Amino acid sequence: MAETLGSYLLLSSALFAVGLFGVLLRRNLVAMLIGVELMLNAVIINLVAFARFAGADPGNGQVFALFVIGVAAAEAAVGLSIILTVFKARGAISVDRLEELSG
Amino acid sequence: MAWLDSHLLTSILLCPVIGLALTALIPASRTGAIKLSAAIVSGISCALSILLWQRFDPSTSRLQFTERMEWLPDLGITYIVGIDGLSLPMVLLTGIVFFTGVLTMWELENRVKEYFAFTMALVAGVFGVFISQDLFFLFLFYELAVLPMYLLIAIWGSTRREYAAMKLTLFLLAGSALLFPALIGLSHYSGLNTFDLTLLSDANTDWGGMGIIIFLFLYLGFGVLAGIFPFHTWSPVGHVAAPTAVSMLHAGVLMKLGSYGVLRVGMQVMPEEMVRWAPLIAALAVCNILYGAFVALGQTDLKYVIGYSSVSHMGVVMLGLATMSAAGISGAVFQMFAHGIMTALFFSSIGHIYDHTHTREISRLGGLFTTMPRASTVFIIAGMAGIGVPCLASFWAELLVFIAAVKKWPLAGALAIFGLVVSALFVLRVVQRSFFGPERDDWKDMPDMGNFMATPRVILAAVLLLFGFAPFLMLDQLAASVDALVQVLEASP
Amino acid sequence: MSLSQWGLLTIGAPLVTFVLFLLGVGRRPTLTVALSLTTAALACAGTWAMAITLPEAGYQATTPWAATADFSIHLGIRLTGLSTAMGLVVGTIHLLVQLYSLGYMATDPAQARYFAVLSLFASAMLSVVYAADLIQTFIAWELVGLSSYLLIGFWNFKPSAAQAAKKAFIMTRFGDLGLFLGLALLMLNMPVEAGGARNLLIALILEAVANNDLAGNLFGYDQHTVIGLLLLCGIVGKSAQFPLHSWLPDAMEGPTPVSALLHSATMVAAGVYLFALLQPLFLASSITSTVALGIASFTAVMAAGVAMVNPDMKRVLAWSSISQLSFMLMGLAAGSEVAGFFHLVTHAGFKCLLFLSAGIFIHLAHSGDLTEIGRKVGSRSRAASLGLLVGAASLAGVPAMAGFMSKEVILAQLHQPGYEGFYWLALLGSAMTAYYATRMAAVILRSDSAAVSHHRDTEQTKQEVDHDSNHQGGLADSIMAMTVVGLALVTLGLGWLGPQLAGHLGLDAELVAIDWDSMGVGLAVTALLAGGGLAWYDYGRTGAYREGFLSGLPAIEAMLKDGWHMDRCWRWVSDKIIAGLTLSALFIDRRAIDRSIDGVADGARSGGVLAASLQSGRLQWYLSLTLAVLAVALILLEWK
Amino acid sequence: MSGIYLRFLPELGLLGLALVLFFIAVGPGQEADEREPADSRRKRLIRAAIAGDRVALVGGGVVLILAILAVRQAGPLFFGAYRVALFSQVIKIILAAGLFFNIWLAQEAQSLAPRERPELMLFLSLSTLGMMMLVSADELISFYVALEIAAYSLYILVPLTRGHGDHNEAAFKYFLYGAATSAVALFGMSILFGLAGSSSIPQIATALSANPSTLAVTALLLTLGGVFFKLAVFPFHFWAPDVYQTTSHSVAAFIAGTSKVGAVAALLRLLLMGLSLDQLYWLLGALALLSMSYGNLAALAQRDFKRLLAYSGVAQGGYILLGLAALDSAAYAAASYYAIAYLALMLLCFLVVIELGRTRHGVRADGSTDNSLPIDALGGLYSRSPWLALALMIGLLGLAGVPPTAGFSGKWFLFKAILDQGGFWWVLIAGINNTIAVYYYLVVLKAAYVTPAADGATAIETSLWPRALTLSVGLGVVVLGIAPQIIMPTLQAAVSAMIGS
Repeated sequence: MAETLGSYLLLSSALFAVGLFGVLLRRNLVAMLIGVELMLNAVIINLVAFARFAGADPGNGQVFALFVIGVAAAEAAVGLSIILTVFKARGAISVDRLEELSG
Repeated sequence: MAWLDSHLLTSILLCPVIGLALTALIPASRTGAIKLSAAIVSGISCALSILLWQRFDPSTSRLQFTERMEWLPDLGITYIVGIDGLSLPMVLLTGIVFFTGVLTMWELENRVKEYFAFTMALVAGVFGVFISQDLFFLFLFYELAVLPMYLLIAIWGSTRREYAAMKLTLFLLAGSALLFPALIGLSHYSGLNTFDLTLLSDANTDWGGMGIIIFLFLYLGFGVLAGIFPFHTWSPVGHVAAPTAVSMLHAGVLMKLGSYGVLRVGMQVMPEEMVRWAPLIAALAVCNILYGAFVALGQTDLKYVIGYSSVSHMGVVMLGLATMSAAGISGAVFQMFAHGIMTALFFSSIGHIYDHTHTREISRLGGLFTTMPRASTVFIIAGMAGIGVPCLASFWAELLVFIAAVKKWPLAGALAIFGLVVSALFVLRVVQRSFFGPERDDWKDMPDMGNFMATPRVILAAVLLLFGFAPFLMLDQLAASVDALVQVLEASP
Repeated sequence: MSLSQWGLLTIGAPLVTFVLFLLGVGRRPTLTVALSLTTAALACAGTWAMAITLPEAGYQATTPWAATADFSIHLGIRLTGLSTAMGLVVGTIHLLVQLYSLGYMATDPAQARYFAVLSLFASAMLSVVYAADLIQTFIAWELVGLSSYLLIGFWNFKPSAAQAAKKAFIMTRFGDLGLFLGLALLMLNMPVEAGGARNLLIALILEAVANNDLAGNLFGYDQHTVIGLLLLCGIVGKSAQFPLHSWLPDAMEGPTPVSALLHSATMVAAGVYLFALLQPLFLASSITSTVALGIASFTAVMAAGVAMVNPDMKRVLAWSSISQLSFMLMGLAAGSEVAGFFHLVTHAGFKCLLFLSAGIFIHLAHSGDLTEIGRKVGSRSRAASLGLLVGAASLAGVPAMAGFMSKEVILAQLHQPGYEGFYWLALLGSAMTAYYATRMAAVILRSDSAAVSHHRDTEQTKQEVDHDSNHQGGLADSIMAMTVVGLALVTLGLGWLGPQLAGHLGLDAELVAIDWDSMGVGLAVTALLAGGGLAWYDYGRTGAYREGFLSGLPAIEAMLKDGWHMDRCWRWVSDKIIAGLTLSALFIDRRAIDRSIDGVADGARSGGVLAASLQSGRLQWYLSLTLAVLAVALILLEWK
Repeated sequence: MSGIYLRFLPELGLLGLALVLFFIAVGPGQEADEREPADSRRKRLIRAAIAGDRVALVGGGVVLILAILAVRQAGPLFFGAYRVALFSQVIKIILAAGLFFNIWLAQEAQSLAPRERPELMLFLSLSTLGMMMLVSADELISFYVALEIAAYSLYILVPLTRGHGDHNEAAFKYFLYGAATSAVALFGMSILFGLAGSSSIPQIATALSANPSTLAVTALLLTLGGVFFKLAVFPFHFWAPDVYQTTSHSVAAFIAGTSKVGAVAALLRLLLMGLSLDQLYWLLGALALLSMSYGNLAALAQRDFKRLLAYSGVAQGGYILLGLAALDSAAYAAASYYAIAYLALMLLCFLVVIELGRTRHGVRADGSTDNSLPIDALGGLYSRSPWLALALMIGLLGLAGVPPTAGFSGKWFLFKAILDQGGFWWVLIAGINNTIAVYYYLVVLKAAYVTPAADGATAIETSLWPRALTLSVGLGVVVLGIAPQIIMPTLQAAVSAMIGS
């Protein structure tokens, strides 16, 4: 596969789709969180690729990617702690147990 | 005096606002003081509206007592108040009904402070509509008048009050849903980016395809408040549920906002559309007259009878407007005034009766004339006005409207006149069953109106008689403005 | 005093009484009564003054009262021979009735209200008479209706009185529907005046009729016909002609003096007067005048028939009034300018007399039943007997009596080619009149105390009697008696005033002269003898059966006693048509309109539940939904 | 002080406040000491909590003053990544005011454990800081980071209550939904970045208008989705009802009011910087109408007041979005005006919620609180506390668009703006929606004013502060409604300046 922008985008799109489906279909809360992380990773690939191929300044995209990585870390921390409280309250981390609030 | 002249309208508008502030400041436990302040404030605004009437120059159709203040020029909003012959009677009407309404509720004991506060807000809205010459303010006051009604009915009302209050409010706001695009559309499609009514009506805009839609929206939106058929069912229900003075304000003044809106905005700004839609308006008006009268005939509750009679009488107003002739429009405005006073009188009488007998079932009442001659006389006078007996204000109004209607649409005119017979039927039926006949033991010891409580009723009856004997007092004030409007209408294709 | 001041005084004085009553004077009955009598006297004086000083050319004074750009309405007085003569009758009778009431109502607790409304009644009627503008006439006409409503229902604690009052108002209102429409059309077709406005000044209307300005088509018919027929509706209602007559007998629920006033000079007379006033307009269309004649002649016979069998004195008189009013209308519709009006004047006298006498009888007998009166009172009350005799003779048409003189003029007018049918009907009516008049007099005056009443009192008579039983006698009685005697004397002479009346109207005295040798008089006398003789045979002669010959025909008698079932017809209209319309309107209101509107509200609420169900609680469903909506939006955008 | 600090003054103030609060939150004494008796520990924690409350209140006031002082500042910062202009400064004043009132309302919040109250104040400040930066961000990176700062503080705040159970569920849904949407938005941003070759928003805007391809529209829409989530418009609203209902009243108040204003401002700014395409007219308009219709209808079915407010917020967001859809400076000014009015009205409503919550439940035996508030619980409010009833009335009527409140004028301006762009029928639909909305607002009002108090319900003592808040905010809403010219010209100027630059 040639090193073109297209191939990177293909990869990132696939990754994004995998992440998205993970979020939409997995029942486990942690798995859903991982899905979100995958989506963020797809974005990172996008950013870096765009910076490399289309950007005026490659550093710009890389900085952006670093920020995203930082946010992703925060996300994992916050997410896991919330999952923890859910687990304490419900004794399970399946999304099926989170259907009490409706209407 | 000069200062007052140039700020008379704003002063009238401020009266209830000041009243609201006063009411808010007086502690709730001091009901006497609250009532007194309400009476004083309403008395002053009534006196000011009489002063306005007296200082009005009937020879011109231009706006008088105008005050202008830039508000939001970018959005075309200006604070403009001013009156012409068409709004003058409405201001006077509001002043009178406001004052008498406050007096009528003198014996109120439940949540006095809130009651008068809401009343003041309502009246401020009503005054505002009648004097505003800018659509933004007109609509602002229009909406302001509606909401206090909800609380007034829901809190102090009787039969099915919460349902009635909600129904009333939703109906009126559904009308507003049409008014929003229509009113703003007037400014937009005229290309003037102004809400100044005078500018809009002088512009002779060609509305194109939007004209039809906007006019119909205006007609229906305002018309709901005037109780046009078939959007009238909120009105009797509301009347029935409302406490006495609120019924007075509701039927007496609030319903006039609707017809006034059609007149002021619909007819004045879009005369050519009015010409186009007049037959429809007339047809619905005749429906109102006859249908309202027949439904009134079938009611068993005293207030429902009067509620539907209002539906019928507002039909006369709309019919008069639809004729687009001097006699018809004068008659319509006169009828708005007369009907306002008349229904206020009706409800003030029924209020007294209900307060003491705790029933409004026609079949349960009877022989009241013997027990409560004053309350009964009040009702009978209002009833006579309702069926167009001469020497009472509404006679002239109906006379003019019907002649004008016969001229334009003979059949509609004839049907409308037939409505008078049906009106006579339902009024006399009530008089016969509830007031005449042998005295009932249940009501034997019921007190009649005292001198104080009779005062507001006497004022209202006197107004009816005054304008009944001297219709020229009213017609002369109207003439110039009506003529100007008729000329505009006649000039429209 | 100028004529306009007199006019103002005449119409205004009684009105002042009423207004003062409303303003609180009513709390002092004596004062109100005194005021009422004074103003009645003033009004009466005014009517005389105007009649006497009336200039040759008539007099008119108006002031604009309500004007818009297209129509103007005036108030004012218009004095002509007709109006001043009518005013005279009204003013005088009113004064007499007030005097009589002084006795009759002496003990009623609501005396003040009675006198005040009576004053309003007179004022309104005088306004009808003197009005210069037809709208003014209409206003006053309605006020006459209103005050008669209040008077008929004076004892409103009686359900029957309340019912009767309502009936009177509604039925006349029904006629007024046409009147109003007629007025409106007339207004719209009047020539435009200088200012661009139209008006309905009577003088102008008559001028327009004379100039043929009103010729033209309206709805495909001649304008005169359409307008005339519509106006006629009002007259039919007010003057109690078929089919709107049935309110009048019930109107007996009011106090007797009210009946006297209502039947003689006011209310019912207003209709005839209006016809006389606008006679040229009605005569301008042959259709209208023929319809009027037809209605009148039919009513004359029909009502007389009922009067022949009715057991109640006041009801007999009421049906007689209906019949006599028809005679007046016949005369006017046949084209005579004076005949009908002359009869109106004489009828006012003798009918008032009869009612006032009836008041005394009923008061003494405590019953309104003819037989009962005869048994209990008979000829013992001299004043009443005198009044009854004079009145009945006049009514029956005994030659030289007032009623004969005026009716003869009508018959003479009808006795022309083209009117044969109406003439014979009128003669038949005369004979029937003679029958019931004689019957009434005979039953009362030639009573056999032993005879047992077969008739039960009607409910309302009982209650009126209850009222009367409060009477203290004495002064009150003598006032009543004096009034009756005075009126009887006047009535005796009234028939000979025809030439004066014609002169006053500006007409040739010939018009009212009676050709004593003519066949007409012969036929009239024959009719009188036939009717009167038959009644005498049935009731008067010694040993009479005291049963009308009609009792031999039970079916007809029953129908007559029920007033030709007209009440039933009207009840059918009210129960079936009006109630039907009411019920269907109610049905539409509740079921169709209100329910569909509530349906919209319910729909919104269900929509709310539906919308809230999107919030299912499942997180992944939310996310999918969001993405789906975004995708749809993007596809739509692309597709656009 | 140099210009740079002046320009950054409100943010600096907020940062300082956050630092102080941070030290109170994690400072000495917060951690458990086994030897200390429970009672004395509790007292100490309460003392710290109250200290935190007061510090936050004072700090909030200071920030508000700083924001007002900095209103005239303008110019770029941080090498073009950040820009201060009249628009951003006005919004910052509003945000600071919102924060200040929120802190005021949250004083001695009952539904949080004392130990968590300083944290509440801390994260409120941080979230506000995020939003302030959001309206000045000129660069995708700073925009994204600001967005996440604002969001993450709230993710933490939502479960920070001693409510029982449900708030965890809401918190997770809120968090995951937010994270997923922000990932999607970020994906959009990355494409924008790729299309323009730069992360500077003005440059992206230029590139977009030069080549409005499908991809560009898609990317833009995805990016806006991140803000829509904060604004909670349909179909990004799903988290809102759950969060409002279950989290502590103080946090719900912040999310419902201040946070939404921040979102509106962010959206406005994106549009103002030219990041808009003509297609957005239809897109935003459709979303707006959907949002208001859905929100209003769903609100009809609600029994819980806070949940109802959430749905009504969805609808209100729709109105604002409708104004934005006009893509016109008058409309942007109208939308800002409406957002301000909305913030004030929400404050009034939540004042009632919080005050009522204070007396209604107290703390349960197990230490948890019930954070929901059934409408029935408002019964007889007029007799229990006329002040709260008044506040509720003004708030609800304002939301219902009844004059003389700013809610009415705001709707009028919005509708006028959209109609001037040819949206006659949109206005009609919006008007009909308004009618539906009045129904449920009146149902609440009815409970407060018409229904008598339940047996045993006692009067609510309202202290001076709530009264002052009622009076000041209520009066402000009314004055603003009658005399919108007090702020409208400023808003118009701010918007025009932004477009002009």
